[in-house]
Amino acid sequence: MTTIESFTPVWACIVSLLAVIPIVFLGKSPNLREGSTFVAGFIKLALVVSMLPTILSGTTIEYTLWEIVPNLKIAFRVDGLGMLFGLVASSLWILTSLYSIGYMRGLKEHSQTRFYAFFAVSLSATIGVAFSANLFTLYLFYEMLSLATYPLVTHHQDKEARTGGRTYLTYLLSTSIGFVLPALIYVFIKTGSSLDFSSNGFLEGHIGSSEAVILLLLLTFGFAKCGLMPFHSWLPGAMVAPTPVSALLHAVAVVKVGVFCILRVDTGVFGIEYLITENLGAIISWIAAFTIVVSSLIALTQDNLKRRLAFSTVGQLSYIILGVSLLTPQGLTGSMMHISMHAFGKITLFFCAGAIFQATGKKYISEMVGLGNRMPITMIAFFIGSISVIGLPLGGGFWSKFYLLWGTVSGGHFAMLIVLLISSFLNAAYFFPIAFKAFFCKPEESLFEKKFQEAHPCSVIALSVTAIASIALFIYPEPFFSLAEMAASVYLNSN
Amino acid sequence: MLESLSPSFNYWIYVIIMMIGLYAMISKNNFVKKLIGMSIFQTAIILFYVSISVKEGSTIPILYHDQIHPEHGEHHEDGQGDHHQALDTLAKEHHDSHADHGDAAAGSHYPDLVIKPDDFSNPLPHVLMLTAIVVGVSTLGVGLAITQKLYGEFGSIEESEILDTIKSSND
Amino acid sequence: MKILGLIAVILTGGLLLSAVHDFPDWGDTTSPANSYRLSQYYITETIHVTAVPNMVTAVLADFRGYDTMFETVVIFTAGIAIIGVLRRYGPGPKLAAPKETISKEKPDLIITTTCRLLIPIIQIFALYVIAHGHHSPGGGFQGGVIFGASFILLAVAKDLQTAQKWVPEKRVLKLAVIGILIYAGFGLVAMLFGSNFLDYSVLHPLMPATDSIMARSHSMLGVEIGVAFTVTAIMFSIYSNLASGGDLKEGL
Amino acid sequence: MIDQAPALILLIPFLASIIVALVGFRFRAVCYPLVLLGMAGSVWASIVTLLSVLEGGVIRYHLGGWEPPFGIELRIDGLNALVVVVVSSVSLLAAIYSKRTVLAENGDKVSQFYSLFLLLATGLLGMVLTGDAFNLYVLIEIAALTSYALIAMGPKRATLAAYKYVIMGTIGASFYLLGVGYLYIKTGSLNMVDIQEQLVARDLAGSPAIMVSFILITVGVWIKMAFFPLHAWLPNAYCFSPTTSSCILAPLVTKVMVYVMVRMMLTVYGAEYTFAHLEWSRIIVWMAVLAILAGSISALGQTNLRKMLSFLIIAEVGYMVGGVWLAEEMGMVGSIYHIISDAFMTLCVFLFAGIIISKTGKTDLNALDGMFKKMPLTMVGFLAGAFSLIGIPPTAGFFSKWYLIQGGINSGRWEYVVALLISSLINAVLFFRIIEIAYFGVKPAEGHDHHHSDGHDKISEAPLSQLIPLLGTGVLLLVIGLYNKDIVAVISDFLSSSNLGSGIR
Repeated sequence: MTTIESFTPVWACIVSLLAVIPIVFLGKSPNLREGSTFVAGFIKLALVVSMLPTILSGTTIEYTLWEIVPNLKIAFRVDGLGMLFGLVASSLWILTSLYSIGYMRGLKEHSQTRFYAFFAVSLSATIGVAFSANLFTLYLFYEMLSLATYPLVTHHQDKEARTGGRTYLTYLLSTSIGFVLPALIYVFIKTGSSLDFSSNGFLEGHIGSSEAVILLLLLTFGFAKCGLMPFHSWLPGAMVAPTPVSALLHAVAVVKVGVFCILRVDTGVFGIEYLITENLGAIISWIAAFTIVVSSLIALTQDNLKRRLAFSTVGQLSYIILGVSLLTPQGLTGSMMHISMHAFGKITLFFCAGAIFQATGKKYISEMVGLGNRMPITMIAFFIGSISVIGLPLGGGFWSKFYLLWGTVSGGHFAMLIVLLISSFLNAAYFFPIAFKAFFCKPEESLFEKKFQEAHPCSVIALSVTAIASIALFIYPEPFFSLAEMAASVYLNSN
Repeated sequence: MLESLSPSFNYWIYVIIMMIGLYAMISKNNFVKKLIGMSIFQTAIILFYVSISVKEGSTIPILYHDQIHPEHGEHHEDGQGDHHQALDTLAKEHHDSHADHGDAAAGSHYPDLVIKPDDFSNPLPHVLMLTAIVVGVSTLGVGLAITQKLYGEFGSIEESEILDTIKSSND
Repeated sequence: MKILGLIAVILTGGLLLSAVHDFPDWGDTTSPANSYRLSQYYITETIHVTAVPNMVTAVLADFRGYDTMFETVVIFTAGIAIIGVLRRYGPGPKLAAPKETISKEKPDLIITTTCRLLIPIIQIFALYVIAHGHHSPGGGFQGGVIFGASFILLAVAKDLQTAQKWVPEKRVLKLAVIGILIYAGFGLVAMLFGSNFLDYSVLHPLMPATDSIMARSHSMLGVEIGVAFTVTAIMFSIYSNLASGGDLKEGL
Repeated sequence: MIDQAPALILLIPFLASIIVALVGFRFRAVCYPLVLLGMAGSVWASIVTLLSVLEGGVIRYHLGGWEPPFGIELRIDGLNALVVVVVSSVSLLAAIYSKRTVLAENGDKVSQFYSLFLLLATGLLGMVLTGDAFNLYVLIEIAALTSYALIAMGPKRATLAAYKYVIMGTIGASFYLLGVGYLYIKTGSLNMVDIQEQLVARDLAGSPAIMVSFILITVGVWIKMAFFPLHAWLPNAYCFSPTTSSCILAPLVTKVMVYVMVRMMLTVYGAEYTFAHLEWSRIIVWMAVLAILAGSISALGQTNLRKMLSFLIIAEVGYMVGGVWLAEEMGMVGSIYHIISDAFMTLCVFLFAGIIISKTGKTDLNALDGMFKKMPLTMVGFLAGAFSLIGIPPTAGFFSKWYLIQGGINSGRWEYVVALLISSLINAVLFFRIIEIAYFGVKPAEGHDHHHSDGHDKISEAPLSQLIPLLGTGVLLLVIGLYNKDIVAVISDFLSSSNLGSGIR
């Protein structure tokens, strides 16, 4: 495996941070402001894509920015897993920006400049997490993301937003300061190393097995953005945010950062081999399994569309964690692919939920009967997103779920196989009725006239693109598949 | 007399005085009494320091004129007499002792003068206590000024009354 | 609070007494404090290296001159602090003692006459104490306090206004500042001569017919005068502010 | 000139204070420029000194040309070179802030206020620089007298708080003086380094008098730094004093006293005596834990902005005392680094409190209603301080916590680690409560209305003289955080040169 040094990952990270300056100064003229958001988005995507061939050829890109504490550096490193995540995040940023133009203008939201500025900061933090080379840099960007998303979550600045924001920060800060920070320092002391992720972990030999269990639990629950129960309540709470925020946060930035961190910890800090020898996968997989089943059941009972999607997200995230805790090559591949597949599927769903709210002001599922008459494009996209998230063919989610199932079988975890199947049924049970009732209801039940009236065109374009992408990923799941497979093979065959 | 009771009676006295002052500072209700306690407290420390500097059979750390210029002065037949004898006998060792101090005394205006350390009490604690006295006076002054301002603002210098005033104004 | 105070006092006292048996006896010439080279050096060498027979003054104004400068600053600080806390410019609520304690009667003839005779004598004595501080007991602080006391006596015997005529607030500040500047000036000039702050020995070119040792002696006199200025001014200022409750109009 | 820099550090503000007292009395307008000039000169000299210490090691400046122990020396090593830069620059920033507030709060006594302000800075700088145990006492008293007055110059309640401070402060300083006396009686010396040499040469480790002196000095210094449960004087004193006073007192006084404690423990008594001979580390760390928890929890109950911050100082003092007494190198590094970072973060939040109070005239948290709209830049400056106190990377506060926790883990003091984490979380609650009030307003709208009228909260920023120090402090917090490696390298050099021996693990 070869390594090259390049400043590109740093640029990719900070380009959106730099975009804050024009966004703030061009706040008076919305078109220029959004223009600069797009320019930054495309530059970011271009930078990420420019690194793709290098990564696919098995090379990693590194750059050390700053040695901040003796022996501890702020450093960037791009490998298969990071590339996969970075690609998802940067491509979806552009679509979300497009969508939010429609949404924010459509609803005439206040403080749009602040909104776009913090949006850009969040993206920087996300890419920073994706490309960070060690646990410390990861933590740095993780905290940055928590704080940068707070103004987005509480954008409405009303009482509800305050409550939601309070829950959001309470969970995220208390876990990161209370669990991750001490674990981080403990690992630093015990290994005396620079906390650099290595493909087979660096903890082995430095700690005893009981310490390993505690550290694993601290680091797993500490990255509460992954939504593992019992630290999941912030996610439904954060639904007070405007929909584009929910979409990006819950489909891409925040929650995926959480699971990404756990993937990094399991693969780069502990190492798959070490987890196998200490048999630590089982703990995580049972927590994940519990979360999957319970959250799916809760989702069934929710009438608020965004809350239902939120609980669905909680469950889907645990798929990813479950996948890595199976400690098999297929499971690992599946879980990494699920990051991207779920991202495209779930963002479509959120876009649709937002578009519905934008056009009709409806939030509750029971109010959406017959909506297909009025917003056919949106509801078709919603259907496609549902398919992908459930994991049925024609949706990109099929591949990731397929690999996850394969992973359970090959690892002999039949209990997990059953969990996955049950939860898939539950997924279908809470998604299909929405689309079904929108199109196939008796005319007298329909709450909407047959008058074609979609949301703001920007929003519709955005959600169509993501829906089409979800299908496209079924037909051609590249480059995510290669990246995931490559990363999985690196983590499992390194010794 | 006290000396016969204990060879370190001076410390006992200073501790007792100091504790009287400390008790007043902590327990008195009247702000001026507290400041008086503070003064007692600081004076006790001065006593302690000064008692360090005492040496059996020594005098104040100031050279008399006739000690500096023995040929001009007359020998007093008091406590200093012993000292001058000692001074004479030590005169011969003068050069050795100077050698220890190197250049410091190179240009001395009194090259023949040799002083025996045990004849004079230790000057350093005196100096320190001069400072401490000054500090004590200053603190007392500022304390009194603040007390006066308190009196002007609350109309009382009793701690409990002032606290009552504050409590009732908060309600 | 009383019980708590008592407990605290007993604990502290016990702590302090617990070390007493470890201390040298009263008047012990061999105790570390008395036999260490520090005090020995001060006693035996002061006269040789500074030409000042009063060791206390020499240590005060030269060896530990830096301390003493700040000691003067402490006094100065106290003066400024009291003005800052108490002084009132213009009319305001009366802060000081109730009015009835202030006597409106004319001062007694005997007292005023005695004071008129006594004050010059006190002041001359104060000047002696200051000027002779490096040869006999005395020095800037002592002399300054005596000098200040003479003004306080004037204020007590006549009234504050009379004393204020001699030393109004502006003059207080001027005197105090000049005193400190004299002290610091000796140090700063030494710095200009390329030596360390307060190193008087390099000042001998400024003083005719002296060598570096006598320069120390003379500089000590100088700084003592500076100290005296400050102490005089501030002592009177403290008195007049406290006595009049900060308006400097009428006092006790 | 460079050789004289150590003395100039405090002589410049000292002379400025004297001139301010005289000239400023008549011409009020010269006070402010003179103060700035004095403090800027001090900052310059302290930076020059720091650089020459980094280059050539310990500087020993013999005052009056006398060799120690006969004369007094300024002894500057890595530790106090760093602290002195902090003290002078914090004073400079507070001085810049003072431009309008002094006129508003003490308009008739501007020259006295500024003179005391500079004398306080002089006293604190002197405390940090000196190498003589008794000289330290004199300077403690200068700093104390000025702080009494600076506090008492505030309104009603401040006078009472100042009185309490006089009593407590005098007890503290007198204990220190007594402790020095006990040291002197056993060693015969007053020079810090010489005392240490004498303690070793006379083999005094077992002497009860030395132990008592250690207790006296430590307790005296604890009173001065408001270490729980000796903190009673602090909250009211910093809460009711004029805002300018609290801006210089709150960041510096406690921090400099922590420095004095470290200096006493490491240089005078020596790490071996402090940690290996006296086995008090366990108890004192528990006391620190109590201090941290008590300070943080009391802060939770406050509605007055400055009082809340004052209780945080008590918790922060607990951090530092605990960190030093972990008897572990990383803890020591963390504590010393925290002296630096905490000075700036406390300055930052107190400047902010001062701005809010002078702008709105209100002292409670509700004064912050909607501040993100009205004073966005001020809030940005505040956020830097708040994030630092919470410990969010990459601000300075995060790294001090990083080293302190590392020390706690290394020495196996989990209670200390847990207390630090709890206090961080409480700080997060405290500051996000402020942020919520400033962001949502005291009473946010029930439903969300999309047409927030931007008319009624117009931007009205603090004046530049207040904004510059606030934002400057915020930037410094980031710089100190990002360059913590270099600062820690200086501290480590100091620790390795001060012969920690077997005292420290």
